[in-house]
Amino acid sequence: MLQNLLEFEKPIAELDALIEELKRTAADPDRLAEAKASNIDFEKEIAGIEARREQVMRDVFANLTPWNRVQMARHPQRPYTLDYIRLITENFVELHGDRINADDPAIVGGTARFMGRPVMVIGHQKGRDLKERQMRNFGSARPAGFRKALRLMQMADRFKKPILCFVDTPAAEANLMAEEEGISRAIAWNLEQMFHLRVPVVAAVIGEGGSGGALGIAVGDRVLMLEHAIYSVIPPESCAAILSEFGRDRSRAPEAAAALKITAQHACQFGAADEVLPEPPGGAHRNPAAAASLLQTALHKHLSELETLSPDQLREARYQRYRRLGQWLDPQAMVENASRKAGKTKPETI
Amino acid sequence: MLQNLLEFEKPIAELDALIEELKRTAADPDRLAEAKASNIDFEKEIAGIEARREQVMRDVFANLTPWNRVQMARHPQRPYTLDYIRLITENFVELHGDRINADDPAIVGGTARFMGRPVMVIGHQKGRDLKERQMRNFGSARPAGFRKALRLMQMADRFKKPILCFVDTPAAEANLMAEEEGISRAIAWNLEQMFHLRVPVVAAVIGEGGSGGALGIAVGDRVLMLEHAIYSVIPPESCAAILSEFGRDRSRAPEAAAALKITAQHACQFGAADEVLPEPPGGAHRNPAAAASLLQTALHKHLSELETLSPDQLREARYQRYRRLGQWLDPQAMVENASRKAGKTKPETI
Amino acid sequence: MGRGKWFQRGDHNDARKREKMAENLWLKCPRCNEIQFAKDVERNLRTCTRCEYHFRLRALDRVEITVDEGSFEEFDANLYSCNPLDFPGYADKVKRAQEETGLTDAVLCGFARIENFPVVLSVADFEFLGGSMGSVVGEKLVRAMERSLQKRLPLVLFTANGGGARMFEGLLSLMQMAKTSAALARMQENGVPFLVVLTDPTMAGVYASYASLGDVILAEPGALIGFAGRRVGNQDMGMKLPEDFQTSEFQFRCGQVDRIVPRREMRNTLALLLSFFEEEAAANAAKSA
Amino acid sequence: MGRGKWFQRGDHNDARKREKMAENLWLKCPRCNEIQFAKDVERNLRTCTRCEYHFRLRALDRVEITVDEGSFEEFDANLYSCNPLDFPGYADKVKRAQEETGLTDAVLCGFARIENFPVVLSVADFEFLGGSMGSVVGEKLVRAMERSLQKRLPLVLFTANGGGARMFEGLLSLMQMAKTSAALARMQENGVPFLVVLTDPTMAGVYASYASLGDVILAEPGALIGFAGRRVGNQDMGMKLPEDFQTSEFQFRCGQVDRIVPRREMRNTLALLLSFFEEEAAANAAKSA
Ligand SMILES: [Zn+2]
Ligand SMILES: [Zn+2]
Repeated sequence: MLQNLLEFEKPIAELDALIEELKRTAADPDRLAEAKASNIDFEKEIAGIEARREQVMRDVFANLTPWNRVQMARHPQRPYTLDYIRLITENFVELHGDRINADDPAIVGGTARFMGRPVMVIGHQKGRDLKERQMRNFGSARPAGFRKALRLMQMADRFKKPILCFVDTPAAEANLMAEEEGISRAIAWNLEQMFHLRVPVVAAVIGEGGSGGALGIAVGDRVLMLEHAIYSVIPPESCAAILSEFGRDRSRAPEAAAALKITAQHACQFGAADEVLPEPPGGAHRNPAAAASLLQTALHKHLSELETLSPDQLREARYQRYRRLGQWLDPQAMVENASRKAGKTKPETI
Repeated sequence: MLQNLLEFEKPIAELDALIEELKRTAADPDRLAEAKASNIDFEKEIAGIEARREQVMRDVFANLTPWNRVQMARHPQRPYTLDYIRLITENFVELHGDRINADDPAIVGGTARFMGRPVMVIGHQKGRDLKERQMRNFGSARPAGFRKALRLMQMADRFKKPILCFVDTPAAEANLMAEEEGISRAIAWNLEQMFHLRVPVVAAVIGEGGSGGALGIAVGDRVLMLEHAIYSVIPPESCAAILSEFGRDRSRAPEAAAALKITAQHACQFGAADEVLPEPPGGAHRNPAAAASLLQTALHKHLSELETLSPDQLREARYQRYRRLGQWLDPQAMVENASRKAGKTKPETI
Repeated sequence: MGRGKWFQRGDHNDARKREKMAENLWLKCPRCNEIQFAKDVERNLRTCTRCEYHFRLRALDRVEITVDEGSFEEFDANLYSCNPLDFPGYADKVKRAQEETGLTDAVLCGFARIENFPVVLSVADFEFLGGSMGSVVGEKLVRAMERSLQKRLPLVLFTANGGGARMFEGLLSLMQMAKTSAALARMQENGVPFLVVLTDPTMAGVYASYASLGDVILAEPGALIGFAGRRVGNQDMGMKLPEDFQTSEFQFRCGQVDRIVPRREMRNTLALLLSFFEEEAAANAAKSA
Repeated sequence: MGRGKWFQRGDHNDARKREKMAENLWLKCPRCNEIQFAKDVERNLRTCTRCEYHFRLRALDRVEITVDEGSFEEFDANLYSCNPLDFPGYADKVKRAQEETGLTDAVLCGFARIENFPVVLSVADFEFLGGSMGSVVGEKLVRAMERSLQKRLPLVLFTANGGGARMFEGLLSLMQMAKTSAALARMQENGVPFLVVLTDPTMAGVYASYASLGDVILAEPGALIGFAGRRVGNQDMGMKLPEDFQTSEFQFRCGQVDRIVPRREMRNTLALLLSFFEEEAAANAAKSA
């Protein structure tokens, strides 16, 4: 049974419990005989409830609010980076340390084989239980984490191996120590250095894409998003707490979540992500193996495409991918475009 | 008057005092008249003592023991890096910080103009008074110092400007904090990265060339040594304290200094340095301007030579310069060489 | 200085209040409390005549005190925000900011000369939505970087981006961090210099991208510089913070800033640095121009 | 473990005592004090049968437990130290070390295979003057690196260099730090992997050069690893030091070590890593060889 259910998951869980109960009953010969005597067809009963369950699940997940998406992305049972690494790679050797002064457990990384090829895998890592959560700082990386990530990426680059990044963080750590250790520079440096990489980089947002802390390991040639992952410039709670539009009230985070357009679909619309990967019914946490499998397929597809490009082509494409992000109005360009008429119409905004 | 005299400088100082006294007397009309009456020729007297002073100075400095050299290299009045920068460069802008977590005042660096060209200057910096000495940690660099130095070198490299390094450190810092911040890796990383630089690097040991702490900013295409500078794998005191040959007694450092062959002349013999720069009579501290001037001339000469080389030529030469350091016996190669007879005789050791 | 309150001020359109103050004859220094003639402060490059407290500078004033007279030629002035998220209230905010500041968005970019060194100059204005970075700021900066690269001219950038990424443009703002870093990576690779001057305030997404990527990073004294404001993010800021937390001086101590340069020395310091970065080509270009 | 006493031990030719102990049937674990059959310890890869304390390994034993049987082909065995400084007592020390260890100097280098991955292997022997690096060690390492580069084979290096630079060769020893770093810079530039295993002890000039430059750095548990021994250097070590100061675990905590790998897992870990670094060319070479 799943623990830590979200409110909107409860109707499904109740049906799950019912189905399980019925199956247990049907497995008991005495009860089965009893039922037969009463002309009750267990199989039919169960099938009926299962159908209802499917329907409820479809309804629930068709109507998730942006805030529900936030909840899904943060679901305590959601598969984390190390789960995916375990499920879709072989020969993983975790490597540690930034070679400066620390190892940050909020980011993990190491060498592995993925679908037959050596890869460097890197990702934020949240903790499953309270102790691990604290140890991993809830997936909020410190400067040492970003430095470790970059060290591993540059190692992959040196040895011409592609890089897979799993993104899942509420935000970068922002306390006094993070500030003293140069958290801003650590993130900025990663952003810049990732544009120098001469190997394919595919990033997958598997849960929370939290602002600069996410982006710091997510400058990819491709950025994929799991269906229930989110990607946001600021946590909705903080946005609500700051803006008078939301009464400067953290509890109005759901409204902020809607305004911020943080879903995977929006990330694709804005060009920040390239593909949304549909999750198994009810979300990745209901079937981690299936989620891993679809992630594996998508990562392999994108990697395979990128592997046909030369390092220079890769870097040029990566530059252009980010170069065009943003939306603005350029009246002058519009006028010029209009007057050119027959000329190539290149829209200024994407 | 010079302060903090070394023992062997005292005879010179006494004569200096005498000369000054006589000059002061000669400047007093009453005393001068008195002297004339007594038939004393001040000028002749002074000239005589000055000649004696020259002779004493020559004798003293011709007979410096290795330990005296150590004392000279550590002389508290010796010009330091910032003195030389002030005396031989223009437009110096000191730059700070390692972009990780600290700025280490034991290493200074920045942009400057040297003989008309932009250069990056970097060096260990000792303190002149007690307060500055402590602030600068006696010129013992911490990891942040080596990281700052490398950051500035890589900046110079990016902009194709040559690098001048001034070496003057007892040793790298070795306390708990240095260890926690990765002092070994910081030095090692500098050693390796300096071989990647595509611009000329000239290092001058101006005082103490203390082991890895010195080498960490001294991988140069040319390494110059001031006459009374030293370069050693270990402080003589530590060597004496460790080895039974010296009774494990720090106070026998002078013997260790002799055994370690730490003088500028030896550094040249071993191929670790390329040129010894003779200092003004009595040492750089007796005439910093003259010392700076000769350093300037030598740096300019070597830089000018190196500036004719392409980046690839520079790096190849730098590699070969270090590649051949070391002395060993290779009986097999000797036999082969002998049997080849007429062949090119390439000695295995330099 | 109101450390940690910068965001609130920006959000509340402190600009309006400021303008009212500017009409005023007198100004009170928030550090030493000295009440002084506003004109005297202006003449003193908007620093306190008594304690040298650095008041914020409007973008055009910054340009004026930084470049050789008449040398600034603005480019890309006509890009406008378009509220891509339909974020509640954003369009109004932009309109009001445009009216109050006379600017189209939070950053000015152009060619200029500093002590006769030709540069590309970029200056942000805190009064325009806290100088925050949305699509327009990102695009203008990247165009400035691309011009720097193309002409091999140093880029001199004054930050003053209080809010970091402009949250009203959501993920598009976040992406400007990567976009500007991409352009800087190209400059870095091609050895075109990037000089940053951190001014009050420089935070969050701006400090965590281009503002931290200068070949040289200068800072004005006493500026607020840091990653997360106290109300942004969910970190526990309950711990004892040092006096100078998130100031220029703090960042200098932590190795993030090359020099703290008082405003009156900034132009000279930039010129000294530019003399280091000067290339033969640029030098010749300067002579023949 | 006698942390901080390693140098003294090396200096006193502890090797002699060790050999005497080796003749002995019994061995006492310095950590858990368990007295056990020396043969059992040997069979356990020289780790304590009770607490897994890692005893030091002689170079040839290390080769034996690391590489595929019979695959080690030593090269450059015949380089000899020549006392370039005429350092008092050095010639005798070398001679005695040679007699007692049967080695010519402190490091063995050669070709080998690990789980069928071809590599260049370098293993130091602490019993030879503390495994310290003089001209011979430096030259042998650089030749090994150059062979790695030429054949594009990963270099796997076990440290065990107690004394760091060998002070009896003075500045020439110091220069080996730069010389080995030079060769590693070439490997790095050409993408040839360098895997380091830090073993007890790894200090000073060795740790501050090639031992810190591995693409991957593994460490055996409980090894002494650090910059300066307590009696070396003039630092104030009077301050309170953590329990694990200058151990593998300390260095791991400080971000300097990728993994701490028990001896019995070392071969397998190396093989997993080698499978990452494998190049098509090398892989084909391995198949056709
Ligand atoms: Zn004031
Ligand atoms: Zn034991």
